[in-house]
Order: sequence, then C-alpha cells, then structure tokens
Amino acid sequence: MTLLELEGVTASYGPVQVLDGVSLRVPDNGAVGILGANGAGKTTTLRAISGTVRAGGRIVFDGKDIRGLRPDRVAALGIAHVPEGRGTLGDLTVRENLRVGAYLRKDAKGVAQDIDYCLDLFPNLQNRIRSNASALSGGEQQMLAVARAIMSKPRLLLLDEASLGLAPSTAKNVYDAIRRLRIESGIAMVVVEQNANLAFTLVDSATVLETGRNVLTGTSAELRGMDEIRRAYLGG
Amino acid sequence: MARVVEAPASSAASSFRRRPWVRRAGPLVLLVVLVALPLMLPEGANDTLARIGVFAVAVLGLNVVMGYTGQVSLGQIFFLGLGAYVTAYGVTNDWNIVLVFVLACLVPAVVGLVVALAAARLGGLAIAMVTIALPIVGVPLAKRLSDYTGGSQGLSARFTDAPEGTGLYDDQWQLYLVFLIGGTVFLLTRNLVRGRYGRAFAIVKGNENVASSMGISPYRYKVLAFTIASLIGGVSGFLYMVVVQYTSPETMSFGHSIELLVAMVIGGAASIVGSILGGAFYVVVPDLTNAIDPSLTALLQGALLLVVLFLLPGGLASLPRALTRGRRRSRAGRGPAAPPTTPSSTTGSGTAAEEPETERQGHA
Amino acid sequence: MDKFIQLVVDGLSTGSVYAALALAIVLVHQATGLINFAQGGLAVLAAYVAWWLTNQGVPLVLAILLSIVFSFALGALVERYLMRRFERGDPDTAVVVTIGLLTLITGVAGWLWTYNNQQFPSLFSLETVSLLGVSVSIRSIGTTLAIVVVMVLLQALFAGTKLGLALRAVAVNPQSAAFSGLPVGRLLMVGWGLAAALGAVAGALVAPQLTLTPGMLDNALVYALAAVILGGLTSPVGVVVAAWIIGVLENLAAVYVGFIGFDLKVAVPFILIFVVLIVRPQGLFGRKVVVRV
Amino acid sequence: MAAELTLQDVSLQFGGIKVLQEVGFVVEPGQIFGLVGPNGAGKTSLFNCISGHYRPTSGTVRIDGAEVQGARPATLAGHGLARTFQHPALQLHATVLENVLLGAHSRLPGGPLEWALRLPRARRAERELRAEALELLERNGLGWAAHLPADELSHGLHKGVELCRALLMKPKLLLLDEPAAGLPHAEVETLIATVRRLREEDDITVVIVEHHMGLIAALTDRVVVLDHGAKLMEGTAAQAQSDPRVIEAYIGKDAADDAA
Amino acid sequence: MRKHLRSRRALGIAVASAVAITLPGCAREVGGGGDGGSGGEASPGITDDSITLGITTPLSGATAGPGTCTVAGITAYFGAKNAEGGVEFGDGKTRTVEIEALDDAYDPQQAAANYDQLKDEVFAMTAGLGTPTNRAWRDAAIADEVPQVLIMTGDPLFSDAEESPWQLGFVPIYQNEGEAFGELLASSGQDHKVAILSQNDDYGEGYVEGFTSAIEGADNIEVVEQLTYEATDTSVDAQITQLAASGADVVFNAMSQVPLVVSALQKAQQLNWKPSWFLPSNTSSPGAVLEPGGGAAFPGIYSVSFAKAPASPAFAEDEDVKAYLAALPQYGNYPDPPAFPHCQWSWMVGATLEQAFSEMTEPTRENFMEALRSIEDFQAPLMLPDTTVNTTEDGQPAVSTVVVQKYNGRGYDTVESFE
Repeated sequence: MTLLELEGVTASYGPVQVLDGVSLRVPDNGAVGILGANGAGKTTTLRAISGTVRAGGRIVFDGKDIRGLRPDRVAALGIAHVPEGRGTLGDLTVRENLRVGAYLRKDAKGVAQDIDYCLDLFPNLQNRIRSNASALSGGEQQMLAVARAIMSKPRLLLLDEASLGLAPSTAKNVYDAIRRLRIESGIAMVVVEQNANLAFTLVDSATVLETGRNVLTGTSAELRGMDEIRRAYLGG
Repeated sequence: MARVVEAPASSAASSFRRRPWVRRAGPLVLLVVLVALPLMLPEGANDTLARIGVFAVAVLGLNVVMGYTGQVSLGQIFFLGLGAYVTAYGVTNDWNIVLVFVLACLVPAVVGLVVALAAARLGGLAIAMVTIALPIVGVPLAKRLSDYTGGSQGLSARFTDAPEGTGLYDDQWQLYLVFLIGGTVFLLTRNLVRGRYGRAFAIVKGNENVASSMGISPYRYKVLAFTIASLIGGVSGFLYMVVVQYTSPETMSFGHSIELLVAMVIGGAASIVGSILGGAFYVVVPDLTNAIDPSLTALLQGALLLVVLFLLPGGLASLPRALTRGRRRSRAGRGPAAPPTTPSSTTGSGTAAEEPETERQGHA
Repeated sequence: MDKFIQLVVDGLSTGSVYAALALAIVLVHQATGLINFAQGGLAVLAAYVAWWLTNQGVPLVLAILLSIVFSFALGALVERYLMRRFERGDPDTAVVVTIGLLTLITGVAGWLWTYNNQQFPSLFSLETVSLLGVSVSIRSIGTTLAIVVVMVLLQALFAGTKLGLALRAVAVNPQSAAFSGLPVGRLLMVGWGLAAALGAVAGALVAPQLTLTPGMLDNALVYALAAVILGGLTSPVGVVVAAWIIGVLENLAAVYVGFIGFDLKVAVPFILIFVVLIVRPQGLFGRKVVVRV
Repeated sequence: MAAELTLQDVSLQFGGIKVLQEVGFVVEPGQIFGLVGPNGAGKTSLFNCISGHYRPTSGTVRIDGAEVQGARPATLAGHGLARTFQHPALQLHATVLENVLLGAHSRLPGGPLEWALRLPRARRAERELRAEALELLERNGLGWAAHLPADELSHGLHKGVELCRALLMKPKLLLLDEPAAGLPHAEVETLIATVRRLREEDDITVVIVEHHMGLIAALTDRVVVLDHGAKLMEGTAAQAQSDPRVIEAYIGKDAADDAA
Repeated sequence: MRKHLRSRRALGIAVASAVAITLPGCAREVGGGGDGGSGGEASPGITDDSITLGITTPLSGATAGPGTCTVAGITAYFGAKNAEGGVEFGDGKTRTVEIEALDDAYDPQQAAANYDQLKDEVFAMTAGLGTPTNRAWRDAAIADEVPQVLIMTGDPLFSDAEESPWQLGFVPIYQNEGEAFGELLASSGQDHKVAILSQNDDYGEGYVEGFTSAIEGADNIEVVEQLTYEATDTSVDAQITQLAASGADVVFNAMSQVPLVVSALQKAQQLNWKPSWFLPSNTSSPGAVLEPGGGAAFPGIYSVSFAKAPASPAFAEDEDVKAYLAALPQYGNYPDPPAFPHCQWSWMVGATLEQAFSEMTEPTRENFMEALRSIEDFQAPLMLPDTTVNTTEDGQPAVSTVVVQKYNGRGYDTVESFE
C-alpha cells in the first residue's frame, strides 16, 4: 500500500526552477532516502511535500492530493517535517518544545506517555528538560527536533540532513534512535542525507536527484554496490 | 538544478550610471541645479526645500547610527535641539558665527560621545529606551536651564538674513546655506559609509562576533557611529536655526524623535537617498495633510504612512528596485549561483581596477 | 511618615496605569515578537467605543464587554490585513508601521469623537478607605486588583495553557511551528486580538482616572515601555512589578531628592533601566537566554 | 611569520557547569592542528577561548609567548589571529568582494575624517587591498563571483568567501571552525587542497575543529581529542583514529567501520 | 469632529506647490522677502468683497481640544456674519471673511511653516493658540510686516508694542489672572496658608508671578509649599499629597491640563483635604472640570474670567449666548457644547476684528494695525460686565481686565471678596 506518492513534481524559487519532475513512492512503514549533491533539490522536495514551497505535479498522501495545502494542514494529516537546521523553538524549554509538537493531539494521557517515550529514545534530553532549546548542543537539538516531530504521532516523517554538523558518534546515536523508532512504531520516512553511508543504515530504498530530476532509483543494496554512486555521492 | 549564469552584474540603469562620463558629469549637473534652483523657485518652495534639508540631515545622522550600524536610537531629536540651542545662544551673545557653527557640531558630538560610552554597552531595545530618555529628560532640563535656553519661551535668533550686496532674498540665502552645509555633510557621510567604515558599521549591525574577529570592536564602532550621528544631529540643529530661527523645548519633544525614526524608515534605512526622501516626508506630509483637511491631519498622516510602507516596505528609496523587480527577480532568485561551466573565469578582473561603486553597501 | 506611605500608595496607583498598558505590550510581544506602539491607541479606541455605548444607554459593564469583543476583532483584523505583510521583514519597519497605526487610530478617534475631554464612568466608586493611616480610593484599589488579576491570568496563559504555548511557539519560529500543525496565521490573529482585548480592559480601567481623550495614553506609553524593558519582555509579573517600582520611585525621588524635583522625575525610570540592564541585561524578571556561539 | 599557540590548563565554567577542564597543548608555528571530539565536548568553547569571545575561568593562552587570555577578539585580530565560523556569517546583500574586503579592515589606514574626505592615502590603500582581495578570490577559484551579492552563492561557496575574508587579514594563526560541515565530497577535496596550499604559500599556523575524519586525517599534523571538556588524547590523526578511547567516545564502533 | 476646515483652494495649493518644485517658474513677485505691502495699495488677502484671515493652531495632538475651539469660535462668528452678507469695513465696502486654518500640532517648526505658507494669501494671522508656536514666527511676521494679532497666549512679549509692532495678544497675560486672585486673597482680612501648584513653563510661571506680586507685603498670606508639574505628566497625585501635608487652606492652581485638574480635585478629596481653590480661566469649566472633579465638595472654588460661561443657567436667556450657541454648530462645525473657553474667546476675537475692520479706511495691513490698536472700552459679545476690550494700553493685550468668580455648584458668580 502506498502512503505517499510524488509524480512529476516541479517547484521553483522565482524563475529558478529547482524541481523538474521529481517522482517518489513511499510505501506504508517504508523508509526512502533522497541523495544527491548540494542544490540537487533534495530539501526542496521535502518542502514541496510539507507545503512550504509551491509545487506543481502530483503529491498524494494516503489517497488524498495534498499539493497546495498549507504546512499546518499537511501536518494535521500526519506528516511531520524535521527541517534542515533543526527548527527547534529556541526560547522554549525542551518540555515546551515537545508539548508544541503535540499541539494537535487531544489525548493528554497519551501525550504524557509519548514525552516519556521520547526521553527514553533520547536519554540526553532527560536532564535538559527544563533548559531552553537554544542552550542545547547541536546533537541535543537534533534529537529534540526529531522528538518534537514524533510527538505529533505522524504517519510520515520528513527528515532533512539529520547528521549535519554532528560528530560521527552523535550522528550515529541519532540514527540509531531513529532506526529504533522506525522498528517500534512503523512510521514511514523520507530521509534526505548528505552522508549516504548513514542513510543506508536506515532506508530500504533511495533515489538520487540531479538538477531537480531523478537520475537513479533503487534499493539500498543495489545503490550501495554501484561504483559511480559510491564515488560521486558517498565519498568513497 | 537550474543555474543562473550571471551576465555581468547589473541592470541597464546602473550600468548607465557606471559610464565614466556620467559619473563625472553627474555631480556637475547636480551642482548647477543646486545653484540655479533657489534663484528660480518661488519663496514658498525655497522655504520648504530648506526645511527638507534640515530634517534630511537629521535623518542622515539617525541613519548612521541606526540604518547603517543597527543601533536603535530614539534620541536623535535631542541632538538637533542641542545644536539649535547652542546656535541660538551663541548668536544671541554675538559670538563669531563660525565659532557658533563649530560649537553646534562639537557640543552635541561630545554629549553624544558621553552618552554612547554608557549606552553602547546595551543592545536592542535597551539602547532604544536609554536613548529615548534624552528628549524626554531634555525637555524639562531645557526649561530648568532657562538662563541659557530662555525656558519655555524659547530663543529666537535671526541671523540668516541675506547679506547686503548679494542681491539675494532671505529665503534664497538660507537655502544656499542649507545646500552648502547640508550638501557637505551628505557628501562626507556618503564617503564614510562606503569603504572601511561603512563595512565596519555594516558588520557591527550584521554580526558582532564576526566584527570583533575582524579586529572591529563593536563597542568602539557603536560609540563612533553614535558620536557621528550626534554631530550630524548638531549640524541639523544649526540648520534648524538657519531656517526656523527659533527654538524652544518643544523642538526636542520625543514625539519628533519618533517622527524622525518614521522618516528614516519611510525614506529607506541605510540609504543616502533615503535620508533625503525621509526628510522630505517629514516636512511635506504635514503640509500636504494640512492642504487636504487640517482637521484630519493625524488620520491622514497615519493612513499615508501605512499606505507607503504597505506598498514599499523597503521605504521610498526602494521604489526603483520595486519597479524593476520583475527584471531583478531573474537574478536575485534564491537559486545559488554557481561557477561558470567554462573555466575562463576572468570576467571580473578587467572591471576591478575601476572600483565599481558598491551599490549594495548603501542601497543608495 | 504618613506622607511617605501615602506617596508610595500614590505611586502604586500611578504605576498600575503604566502596568495596564505594559501588559498588553508584553502579550503582543510574546505572541508576535513585536513591540507595538499602537497598543495604547487600540486601548483608547476601545474606551471610546465603551463610552459611546454607555451614552447610547448600554450599561457600563456590558459596554466594556462589548468593547472587549470589538477590540478582539479589530486586533485580529489589523494583524491579518496590515501587520502580516511586515511580520517576516525588517523589525524596524514593523515597529514604524505600528507607529503609523497609532497616529491613524488617534486621528480616527479625534475625528469621530473630537479632541475634547470625555468623562468615562468608573467601575469602582471614588469613595476612599483608610489603610495604614493613608487614604486610598476604592477606584485605585479596584484598578490595581484588576490589573493583578489580568497579570495572573496572563502569566497562566503563557506558562500553563496550550494556547499560550502555541502563541509563543509561533512568535519564536512560525515555520517550524507550522510543521507541528500550528495554524500560524490564525494564532497570530488570536495573539493580536487578545492583546487588543487586554488593551480594552486596560483602557476601561484607566480612562476614568486619566479622562478620555484621543491621546489619553500617549504619555503613559513611554512609561509602559520602560516598565516592559525593565521587567523583562517575557514576564507579565515582571512588568507589573517594574511599573509599580517606577511609579513609586518616581514619586519618592521627586519629593525626597532635591535636585530631581517634580520636573526631572521623569528621568528616574530611565536611570533605573540603565542601572538594571547593565547588571541584568534580560531585565528584572526576564528569562536569561543562553545562546551558543 | 607563522605563530606559535600555547594553551596551559585552560578551564571554563558557565554557572556551575564545567565546560573545559585544564586543557593544554602546544601548536608549533606552521603546524596544521586538529581539534576533535563529540558534540558538546567543548571544542567550540575552546575555540572561543582562543579567539577571545570567551574568557577562560583559569589558565593561560599564549600566542608567540604573549599571554592573550581575556583579550577582546578585536585586540586579538591585531595579534594576527583570524577565524572562520561554523555558520558562515556573511553580509548577504553586499558583494562577495565587499565581504572579503572586510578582512582588510585592520590593514587599512586612516580615521573616519580621512575616509569621509577620501584623502589620497585612504583611496590608495583601498585600491591596493581591493586588488589584493580580487587576487585572493581568483586564487581560490572565486574570482568569477567577486561582484555578485553573497546571497546568490551556495553554502559551500560561502565557506570559501569566509576563508578569503580571514586570509585578507594576513593572519599568523588561523582558526577554522568546522570548515567541511555541509560540504559535499568534492568540495571537501577542494578545501583540503586549499588549506594545504595555505601552509605552503602563506606560512600560517592553522587550528581546525572538524568532524570530518577524512579531512582531519588528510590535513593535520597533530590532533587533540576532547571529551566532556577534558583532553582525552593528543597525537597524530592516525593514532587518534585507532585509539580505543577515541573510538568509544567519538567515532562509534560501527561508524568507524563505515568510514571508508 | 465631523467637520471639514477644508478650503476650496486647499488642493490647489498642494498642486501648485508640487508644480512649483518640478517646474521652476522664473517669476518672483516683487515685494516678497523684506518689504511688505506699502502705501495705499491693497495688501495680500483682501479684495473689494472679501478678506482672508490665517490661523495656525494645534488641531491634532495633546492640545487639539482647545486648538479646535480657537478655530471654531472665530469661524462661527464670521460664518454668521457672512450669512448676513458680510462685514462692513471703514472704507465703506462690505466684505465676507474667510478663515484659512492650518494644524501645527503645537510644533513651533510646523507653525513657522504654516505661517510661511499663509503669509502671502492672508491679510492677517490671528487667534492661534500657544506661546512657542506663536513665538516661532514672530520675528518673521515683523520682518514681513504681517499682523499676528489677537492670539491665544498670555505671553507679555506679544503685547509690547515696541518689541512687537505687528503683534497683539488677546487673552489677559497670565500675570493679570494670578494678580487678580492674589489681590482678592490679600484683602480678605483673614490669615491664609497657600499651597501653589503650577505648570513648569511660562504659563505657570506667569500665574505665580502675578499672584506673588499681589500678595507681596500682605502679612496675612503665607505660601507654605510651592510645586510644579509637567504638562506631559499622567498624574499629579504625588504633588497633591505633598501639598496636603503642608496644611494649606488655599490652593493656587496654575494648571492648563483639564484631565490633571480633574484628578487633582479628586485626589484632594480622597485625602480629605478641603481647601479653597483658585483655578485658571482655561481650566475652570463647570461642566468639564468641576462636575467630574466634584468641585462642590470644597468650600470655595474661584476662577477669573472675562467671558460668560455659556452653560451657566444665569446666561440661559442671554442673547449673546444664544446667538453664540446657535452659530457654533451651524457655522463653526462644532456640534458639541463647547468644552473649552477658547471657543468663546475666539468668538470675541471675531467681534474685536470686526470692530477694527469697521475703522479701517484703507485695505492695508498698516491701516488695519492702526485701527486695531485704537479700540477702547469695546464690550465684545459674551464679555462679562466690567470687562472690556482695550487695545490702547501698551504692555497689555486686548483684554486685560478680568473679574474673579466663585463656583456656585452649577456656574459662576462674580464676587468682590474672598469668603
């Protein structure tokens, strides 16, 4: 069953066309990676899905065309976007960030449980719970960003450059936690990642973008084996 | 991704401005116009232009500290008032007029320096509140020091009647004085906000950490900007006396300080041309609303301000940019530029020696 | 000694006027990250609406309630159709827009209701009671208590409620808030609406004391801003306490510090701000923000 | 001309939190020195202690033997110290050239009056440094972008512009804060080449904070690994990568295998 | 205020000045600059059938209330006259009187600009409110020989014929008002302790100066406390508290801000301090000040005046008052009952100007000034008995006589002695 489907999605900033027909298919419980060089359109693809850029083409989520919906409407449908640069709410405490994440939920008890779950998933946040988000380290902020996203109980998580600026071990910790989340909750994911090695530890399949177009799509195993991919995008 | 390969830098207008003969002839034409204008205009227009000059200089000073250096100052009118009082006091005591002018510059500059030494430690809204205290305390202070200020009745000083023998009318003479002094201040400030100090002010506004790692002490440059702004405020105070010839505590009421801030933003922050447009807005709008309906001036002024900013959030100085936005968008689009695909990347070096004016620095 | 206590009580009463306006400024700042100069103008407009309604025979309490509703709607509309254009841009421009709005509103009030002084009926009686040997009017006590109640409600709104949290989240980072499903536009409207409604309460509270004119709160605005900066932009309790401190210290300085006197007492809050901010840049009660370089 | 940097027992506390604990090391003139460690280990704080943005609670920082801890960053810039930032902070509306020229600030003579009057000395100096800045950009492959507004350039190019800006200061000691963060692989290669050339041509001491172990391994002569604010080990990059404590604290077991 | 002071030529002016800036014309009228109209030739602003008067006054901002009144009164006066066909001049011609009023928002600089704009179109400037706003262009008016007459300021400078040949104030100088009350008090025969609260400017100082000069040498009067306030203050509670502590039985109050006077009266009652009060002529309105302030609670509230209070029942049947109250909404576009005495005052300014016009034999400013300066014992409409317009006394404005009045719960009664 397909949860999210993009077909021929286009987008531009002013007259500069950034997406030139991107297609993507995310099955229920699936995780798909988007790889590519800087400026290939990876981040813009996520933005097109979450409604933060105007896009053309077809974007169907759970059988419903969501293209052109406002970001908060998209979020309400169950898509949580963890933007590049994390987008944590700096002046709010960690706990408040998590509560904002659960804004759309009405089940107070479930929210409390999920906060505990997040703190279990990211133990580093436990003792920073009263700190302002802006006072957290880069790794902690990234964890908070992911935690806040899953507080909304999404069906699809859009993850943008979650390893950016993190030490290898920290990046690994973050990805470990996300993998655990995936296994335990079955949330579907679209993962944009510069570090393809890290991405392949999480995703089942991936597509490679170049100048706003898909140039290669395949399973993780297939892509990992291709020499040219390795050289061009994986830093091998 | 889609690449925007940049055709050499600019729109037709600015490349026109860059032609050598235009750059040399432009100032000359301006000079001729400035000399001829007072002789040709009717008295009322000369008066209005002179008042625009006064407040354009005041706005320019505010721009130095706020537009270019990013420090909110709500105290600029105080320095205008101080300059005006120094001028009035000097003139009524028959001091040499050159000495009066120098003092009208220096006294506000020194006071500004002292205030800035304390205020520049604060940032953001705090500095706004400390500077707003200047006009608010200045008004009762001017009343208390009535021996020097004439108290609430103020000081009149009529010292700018056209000298015998020039054959000029008073309004023409006054406008020439405004053009000469104001023009000099504008020219010097324009030079200052480009080059070494302009870049330093801009980075203090943009990012203090970067500034300090470039060897630019944010504190010292804030103090410098504030002092220069105060000095320019003093000059505008001198010009105020040249044109209005009367000052009282109301001259520096804090409402006018707010109006100067409005004028700066309406004209266009961090812009030389914007300072002039801001001064024009400050002066012309009350006259205009008076002409439309004097009983509705507040309503009309508020509405006009909102309409202008709604249409031009960047201020009046951004009008040319707004008009050519369509064309500009193609180059200013978000897509990051990339190196040209061909390796012959030597386009820049030829023009480099000619020091192209850096429009962006000042949005001028 | 009696005079001293009386001066303190007088100062608290005057401080409450500043506090009423300051609270509305804090609310809109928390909800949109903006300093709103027009806040006093909106409050005055609301007071005029209430006053006009009472002149049409509407009972005072009902008139005030209606003016609160009116203000909420007006605030929301102002956000939607005016401020929204400036919310992402240069903050200086947005502040200047609120100054323009203040001018416009003052002009509208002057146009509709003239610049004459109008007597606004008070919710509280002018009778006095004796407390600790000083006399206080029930109006002062009532006004002050009402402001304390508003302050507590506001503190609770921001600290404890989902709406308050959402308002703050939107002010901090609208796009990121939208990713969590927060309807950013609507919340900004609600923030402005609430601030305007609070302004209406403030206007109704202080109008009997100040006498209703279009520029009624112009002179209080500077003091309110001083209280906001001094108390810390994030703390309703802080700004109310700061407003009281300003009111009291100003009186005491005028009477007991010879060279200040009644003419220069206006300098007191600014000296206070300066001293406090050198020591505590976040204000008396503001939260310290640690930012990583 | 390259400077020697000596840190001795540098500690830093915020409130009760110990951010740095008695860190010390010596960077020889002309060395390329790496500073690595997990997030929150205190690398950037240590950087800020060297560049003067923070004042160490105790300990000494010496540049060429002179104690500089607690000196303001603007003063340190005069001592020949330059740095780049984790997130390049450029004036986005100014041109690339203007951004780079900012680095020439301390090398330009004259007070405000001299510049307001455009006296010949100031104009000449501006002209010369403008030429120097263009040459610098050219040398770093950015000559084509000199007259573009900075906001039209990509993130990776911003880092290059920022480096040029720092180099125009003619520093003796250059601090690079995560120069490779967010750069695709090809650009990291360019970066490595650039920094190598720096040392050869410009005679500068370089200190790098970086997560990219490939870059650290390729460039540095020595590294210090920080963990929880304290020095975990010091040695060559290869020694660090094979040190079990470092693998444990920083690289992570699996990741170490992955990193090709 | 749903009114429009719009002049028919207003837009014309705007367009003309815009054109003037863009298309410089070469012509400059002879006579601009220094030398005003001379000899028998008509001055600007007057034709055979009309005359235009200029006003610059605050119509927005804190002083817009009284400022609007100054325009409304005179506009109503001449509106009514114009409706009857116009005003008869001494040269035998009948002219309609047009008023050109501009807003200066109490900003001296703007007042000067307004003057510059009006000076070549109006015959004379009149009725404007404010000391600094009138001082700002006084020198210019003298140089241009433009009359600046019957203006609303008690600043004595404007009534010094030597210093100010083209000026004349209308309302009594502040000193006179203070003096009148001081004399009354000094002659009461009882001992009084006086507390003084005054506005910190020439207005307050003038009142206090007049008062203290009148009580000089009177050993039954002791000033026990003297404080000031700023016109921009939001409250005078602290001052009242301190004055109350002085134990004074009389307050000499020189405040020009209506809201603050109201709250001062209220505050004194809260402190249970019930002295007698003196209030200035412009802040003693029964309806706007004493009723909300609870004036009836005090043993005596005194004020000085030269104008009938239109709201007072005593004048309900007065012909002057009825004409005035009818004209104000009809011709002055002032629908509400007048809240400030300035409306009455500028009505009287109208009448005084008409008196001067009737003596004018040439349509020139010089001739007008001569005519204006020779009015003696003119009882303008709305004037109280025993007060007159008298322009012949140097050093005094057009009105220099005032009577002391006492509040009777609804209006004022003229009193001869302090009770």
